[in-house]
Amino acid sequence: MRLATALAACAIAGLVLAPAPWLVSDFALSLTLSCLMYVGLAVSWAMFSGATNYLSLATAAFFGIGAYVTAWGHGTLPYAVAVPLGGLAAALFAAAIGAAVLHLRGAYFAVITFGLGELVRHAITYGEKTWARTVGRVISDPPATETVYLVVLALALAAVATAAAVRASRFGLALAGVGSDEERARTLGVNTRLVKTGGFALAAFFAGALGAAVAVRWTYIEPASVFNPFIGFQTVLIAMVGGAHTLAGPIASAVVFSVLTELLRLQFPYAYLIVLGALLILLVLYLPGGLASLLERWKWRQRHA
Amino acid sequence: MGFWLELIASGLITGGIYALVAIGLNLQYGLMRIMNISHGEFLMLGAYLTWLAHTFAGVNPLAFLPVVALALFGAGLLVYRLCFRRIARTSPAVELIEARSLLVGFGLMYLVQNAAYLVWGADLRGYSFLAEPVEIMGARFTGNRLAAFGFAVAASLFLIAVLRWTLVGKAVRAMMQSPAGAQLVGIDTAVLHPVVFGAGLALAGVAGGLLSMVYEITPAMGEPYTVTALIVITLGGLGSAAGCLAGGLLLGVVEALGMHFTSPSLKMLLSYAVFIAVLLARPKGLFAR
Amino acid sequence: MSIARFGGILSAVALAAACLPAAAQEAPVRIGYAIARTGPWAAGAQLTQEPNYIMWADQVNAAGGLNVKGRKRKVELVGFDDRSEAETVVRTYEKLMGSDKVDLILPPWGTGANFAVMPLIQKYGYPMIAPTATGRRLLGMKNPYFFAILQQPDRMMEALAEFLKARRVETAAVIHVDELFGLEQYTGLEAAFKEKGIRIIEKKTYPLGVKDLKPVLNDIKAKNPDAFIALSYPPDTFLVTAQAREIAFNPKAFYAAVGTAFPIYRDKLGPAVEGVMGLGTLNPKSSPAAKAYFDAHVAKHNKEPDRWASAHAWAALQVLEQAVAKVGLDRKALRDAIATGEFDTVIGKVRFKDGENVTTPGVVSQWQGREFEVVWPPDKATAPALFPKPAWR
Amino acid sequence: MPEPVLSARAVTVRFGGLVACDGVDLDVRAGELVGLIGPNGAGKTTFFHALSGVLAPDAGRLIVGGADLTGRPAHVFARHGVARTFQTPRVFRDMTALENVRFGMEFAGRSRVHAHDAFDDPQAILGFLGLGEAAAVPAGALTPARQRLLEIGMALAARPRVLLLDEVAAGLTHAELEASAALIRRVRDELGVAVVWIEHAVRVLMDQVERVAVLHQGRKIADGDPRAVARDPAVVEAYLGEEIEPQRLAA
Repeated sequence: MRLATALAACAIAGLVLAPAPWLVSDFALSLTLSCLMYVGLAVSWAMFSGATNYLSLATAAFFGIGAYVTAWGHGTLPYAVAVPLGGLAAALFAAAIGAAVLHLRGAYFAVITFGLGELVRHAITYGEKTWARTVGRVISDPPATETVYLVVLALALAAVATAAAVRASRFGLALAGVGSDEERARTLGVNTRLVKTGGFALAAFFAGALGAAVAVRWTYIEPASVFNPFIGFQTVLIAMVGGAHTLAGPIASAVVFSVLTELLRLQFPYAYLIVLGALLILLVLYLPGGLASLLERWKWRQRHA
Repeated sequence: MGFWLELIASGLITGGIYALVAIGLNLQYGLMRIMNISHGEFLMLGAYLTWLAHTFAGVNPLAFLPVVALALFGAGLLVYRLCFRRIARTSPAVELIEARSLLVGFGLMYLVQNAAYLVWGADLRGYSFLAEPVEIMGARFTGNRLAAFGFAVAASLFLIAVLRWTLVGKAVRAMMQSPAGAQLVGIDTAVLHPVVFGAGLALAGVAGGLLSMVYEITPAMGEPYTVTALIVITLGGLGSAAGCLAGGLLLGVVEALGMHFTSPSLKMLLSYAVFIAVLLARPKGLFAR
Repeated sequence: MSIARFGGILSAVALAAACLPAAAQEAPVRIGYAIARTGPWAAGAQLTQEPNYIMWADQVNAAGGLNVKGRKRKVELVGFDDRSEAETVVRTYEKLMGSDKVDLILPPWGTGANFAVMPLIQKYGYPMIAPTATGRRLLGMKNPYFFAILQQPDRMMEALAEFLKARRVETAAVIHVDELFGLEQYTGLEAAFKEKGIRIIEKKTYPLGVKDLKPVLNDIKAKNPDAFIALSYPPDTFLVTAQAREIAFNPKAFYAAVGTAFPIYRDKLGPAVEGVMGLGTLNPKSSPAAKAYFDAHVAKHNKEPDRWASAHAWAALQVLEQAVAKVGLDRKALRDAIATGEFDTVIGKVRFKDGENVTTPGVVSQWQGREFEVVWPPDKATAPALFPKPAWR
Repeated sequence: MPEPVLSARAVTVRFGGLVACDGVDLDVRAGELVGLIGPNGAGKTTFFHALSGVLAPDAGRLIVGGADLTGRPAHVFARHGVARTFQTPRVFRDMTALENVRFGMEFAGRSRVHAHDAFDDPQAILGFLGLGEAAAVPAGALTPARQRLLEIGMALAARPRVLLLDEVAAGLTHAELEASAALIRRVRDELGVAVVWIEHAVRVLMDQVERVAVLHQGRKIADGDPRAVARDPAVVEAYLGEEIEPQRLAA
């Protein structure tokens, strides 16, 4: 039932949002695209990290790997092929490192995933410089904004639909078991290693595909910008502020956060980050359950009215 | 022979700087599970305070460090009172303290960094102090780097000693193992928590003050230092003062040797590879308890 | 100081507002841009670029407005922080050109950000004259709306090679940062040195964010090259200078790239900078116009501009101003005017060919006392070169 | 004699220099109810960790239903029909009681030849345990005693051949204790599941089981009929100084 609702909501959102390039202003479109990018990143992050409590800081690495696939394929691979390929490359990377590091817990896991991201970034920088005598690639004829927008929309909706399907599935139950008590889940027959690696790779797929889809907008793809750790930090921030164990929380948070940051930036061009920081602190202190808890509270009131 | 001495010493000194950057965060995270991601921002504040005092009032930066420490200690008490106390009290599990303090840290990072932009502007700042080379056994080092290294080692040894041999240290270690248990045996966490948090910021501030003699400063300088600190403390083992020092020194020496034997371009690759290899072999860091 | 800068914006806006009743029929010319006020790009952007925009808008408005084909109209700057993020750069320019439809745009800071707006300026047809974008790859995109006013890497490196050749330098050691900038500079340097017969006896590269280069410098010192050249970014420029001094590595020529031209380089390192050469283009002694520019900048912002690209940011605004005076705000005509005209600016005569400023020659500068003197080419020199470099102080 | 469903051969587990289990043998046959006792620190829980695959033994073999699972991870043991509870109850606190039981059924319970298929429905298991009305309650909100019961339910949902119970009686009132003991007998009698039961309350355990094994300092020192074991001088010796007096042990 809940899965069906979620999928229907995705379909409706798709129908509503798809014609945007022909209806709204360039800026509104651009802002929507930003929101969708963070919806996709935050939802896919929460799908794994929210469920399992393995706080991954590898999002920037997945994003960058995806971006580099489009960069390398530019001119030979069509955009529509490069994007899923970027996702696949990130997923493969996640599966490979997941097998090695998914026994680490807590801060150790967070920091090592960050370290692995930096390792890839420096490896790519070094490899490019040594063998291709370049740092960064130019995308000489990027796809049209409409195309990028539609692809990002499709990816964001696919991430949400996948997250909903995972939550309703045995796989999702296993992930939740890992998050709650990993050893207990194992003694009840869950191959936790496989489940964790699979979940990590699935989340990575979306981050990679989004990197492949979005970075073409920047014309110049270089390690410093596509492996920007802030992309990863911001994703974690959004998902956790929304409520990482929920589905609706990260979505709402991605939209609120992107729009709010943008409005503040345009309104208070010099002090907006102070306002944003203060809001963030107040939110955590006085709404510790995240945005999702607002929704739950509202539902509870409805039921008990 | 002098060459090798210089190479290793140079690595150790850079490693000492890495450790220096990490000591304060190690205290906060290791002892209270407060993942203060705005650590680098407070380091930046320490750097700016020292720069201001030296550039506009001509104060000797070394002599000014106690003032920086005190100012940031005070700021730490305030920040703890305003943000982290509530988190520590309302979070039912230690994982939640960790997660929520991470988010508050992000908020503080935005806030403090932007305040610095408004007050001091984005320009690079810096001054020259103790920049003259000192010759030690045929190798040459600048005084400011030596000072930073010396402070890192001294502060680490001091912390190791305090944690191991004093009553306060025993209380802090008890708190580290079980915050609830600590309360049961009569340790007043209501006093100890803010003090440890304040001490963490004070150490960050002193580190910033020392680094302002060596490197340039900008409001954006904090984030890379936070990353360095995180790497160093996980490498050493969270909460271990000895691990923090050893982790920093190890990275510094690996980088120096790597730069000599391979290419400086591989330096980052090497240090991350060493970091990852250590964690794979010892999932709780070098000095895991 | 940013308070001053903030005040600048306020006064620009206030001036524009104050003039509204008088010029009710004539709306201000809206000029949009995104630039880094926060994040890692901010230090460069706030030194070299945005202060010039603010000062220019002030001066233009104080003089009664921008001459738009004979009619004076006030200028209103619409500037936003790009957070040092490519995506924010793109989004902001889509807003400025696509939604707000500002009259003109000014470029963001840095090569990466300029790359990011390349397709947009072509799509919306806004000419852009970039003072802080370097690299053949940018020009290789053959974007008709893009103009690079700063001397390109190969040109600067040729000047350096000529200078060193004239001083009979035979060997050089080079380090460069693993970034497009370092790589392009090095490519230019390698070609120029080959032509002049200067041997590169050691070449090392290093990543961004390095905190210690002593082991590399020690290795290079052992090889005793005549010249040492660091194609570096600001943090490493400072680092390499301090550490060369630390180990008493004192080649006949010591050159570092970005950051040597910053006043803070001299202020932080003090007398140690004496004789250090670097990427600089002009100084107040270069011409009366340059002197006037430097003085006005100090008066306005209470800080000196750098001696590399700041004046180019100013010159880009002068080019724009002169083109607008000639053809007005029709952007196609404006583009053609910029592409074909010759302009009198603070950096001298400027003419573009295929988007590149082809009139300003490559230059080598050197710190002597408190000034970054131009020492090459001879006809641009403001002082004779100190060669060999004096010992570190 | 039927084949043992679970067979431990010379299982040894070391922690650094400490030998927690030292060459322990144990055979458990279908439908058997075996008690496992020993003074504090005897290595009982460590032995359970080895039997359920939570810890890989340093030496020895573990055979489940004829398959050698030595060194395999815990989920393989679970899929071969070894289910267990923990000394302090470990339930999935944020999931409801029903979801907790469903969890066992979805994984271990699905992927092997069923030893018992008395329950197809998690609700029926909750009913069997007397937790029927708590189905929708988050497990973390149950009392510790009910969490213990729920843990048994999770284990039963895995359709085990052998159930390892680690101290079900701790902290229970006398009446609750009797009820738990009765429940464990029913599990064995009605479902035919072999049970190995660690209990600190030795007397209750002795009343219920047909066979008891005694661990002391990591070694098995006795294994057999409870009354015979209680009179074993080695066992009496081992328990000297413990809170349980030898006479009462034999009572």
